[in-house]
Amino acid sequence: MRVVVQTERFDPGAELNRFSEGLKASGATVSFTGITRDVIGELQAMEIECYPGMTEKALKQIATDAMTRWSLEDALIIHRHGRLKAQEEIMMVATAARHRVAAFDAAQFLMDYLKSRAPFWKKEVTREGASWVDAKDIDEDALTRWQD
Amino acid sequence: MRVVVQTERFDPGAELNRFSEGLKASGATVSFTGITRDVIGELQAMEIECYPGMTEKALKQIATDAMTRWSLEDALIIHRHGRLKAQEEIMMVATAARHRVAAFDAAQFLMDYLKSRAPFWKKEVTREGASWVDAKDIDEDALTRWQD
Amino acid sequence: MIDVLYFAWVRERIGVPKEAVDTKASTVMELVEELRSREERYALAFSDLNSMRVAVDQDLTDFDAPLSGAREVAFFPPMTGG
Amino acid sequence: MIDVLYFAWVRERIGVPKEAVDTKASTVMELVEELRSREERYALAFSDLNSMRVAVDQDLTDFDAPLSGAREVAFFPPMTGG
Repeated sequence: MRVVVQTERFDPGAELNRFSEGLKASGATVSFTGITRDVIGELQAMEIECYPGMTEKALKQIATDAMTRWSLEDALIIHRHGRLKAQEEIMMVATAARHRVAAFDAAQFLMDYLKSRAPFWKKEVTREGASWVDAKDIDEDALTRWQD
Repeated sequence: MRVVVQTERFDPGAELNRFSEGLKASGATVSFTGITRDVIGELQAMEIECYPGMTEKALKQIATDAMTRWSLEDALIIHRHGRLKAQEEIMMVATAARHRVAAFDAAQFLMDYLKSRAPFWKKEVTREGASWVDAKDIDEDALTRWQD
Repeated sequence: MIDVLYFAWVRERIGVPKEAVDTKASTVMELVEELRSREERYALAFSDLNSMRVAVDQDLTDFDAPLSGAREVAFFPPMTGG
Repeated sequence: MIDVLYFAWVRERIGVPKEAVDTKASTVMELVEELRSREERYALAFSDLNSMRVAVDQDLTDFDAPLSGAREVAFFPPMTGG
């Protein structure tokens, strides 16, 4: 299990291969990469604030929960903070399990928790100014499916 | 959209990066990689038979269906056939969408259809002989969730 | 003449991957009956149609499907890709 | 003394990322009331608690949570990671 919080860019493909290299019993690997979208060509930057100390702790807890719940062989979370440009990778998760359903479910669980429970806050900077990204009810609702 | 059927090995990380490079409007990329598992250390090879002509046609249809249904920006399917060793990549899918739910759903749809509708047949070779992998009811059942 | 293809264990039981069959069968099921009556190995391969799938001209279909104009019929076990 | 941290627009409204607060508040809610009564910028930042989250000693909790022994309290908007 590996959890990384950093300002630097990372290489999703290289991270996926590094993640997969050590696997022994897993038939299924799922990855998710989040990218700073720039649909209307106006995004100058995305600023991501985190809570040093709590952020890594929260990510480790989320990853540990996923490892246990789906008997994963491995899990990876990389999340950037600081100032990102358009079309850059924001974050990535990867999961490895014996079967595909567990790998998919665990990756979605990680994403749902990252969206609403990991202490990160995004601000979009355009020519017209900067504004905090609003949390979406749909993201909060997504968590209910993981509550037994 | 890219669909590849080949005997050669491929590099999942390099393919993921190649897939992501061209994206403009997508905030979410999901990948799945299937690996020849060797849980008990006995797998000598996995032989994958395909139906030349029909296999590529079926994969293109599956990918096109996913592109349309989830308004994907792009989709990728790579599937090997021939003789594979243990711990090798069998296949990979990748999807790119504006939001994570679409990217995850589309990737799972691709996998569910690949499992039960794409003309591939797997045979496991161990010291004790070779045997065709049985189709699982659970894989057939997985398709029902995509039928509206 | 129709090209008949076999894959996986169906191919192994029949003994060939492909053969040209001279038939007047109007449905897949009629073709199956014809093949079954030919030789023991066909009867064996086609003994349980529940564990078999069929494609006509490279489209998955079922055993009731008509064969009018078909050039290629393929028989195989449930797929196990991915 | 408790370290009080602010993030995102809460930080911007309060004007500082962190401050040491001398308080006898026994719950998060009591601390919020104390801060609200201090200055307008606090009242403004804490005007809608539905759009605010709180962590005590780096664990997410709610506004009823006790502060006994707490060293660090953080206020911030709903998270938007991923």
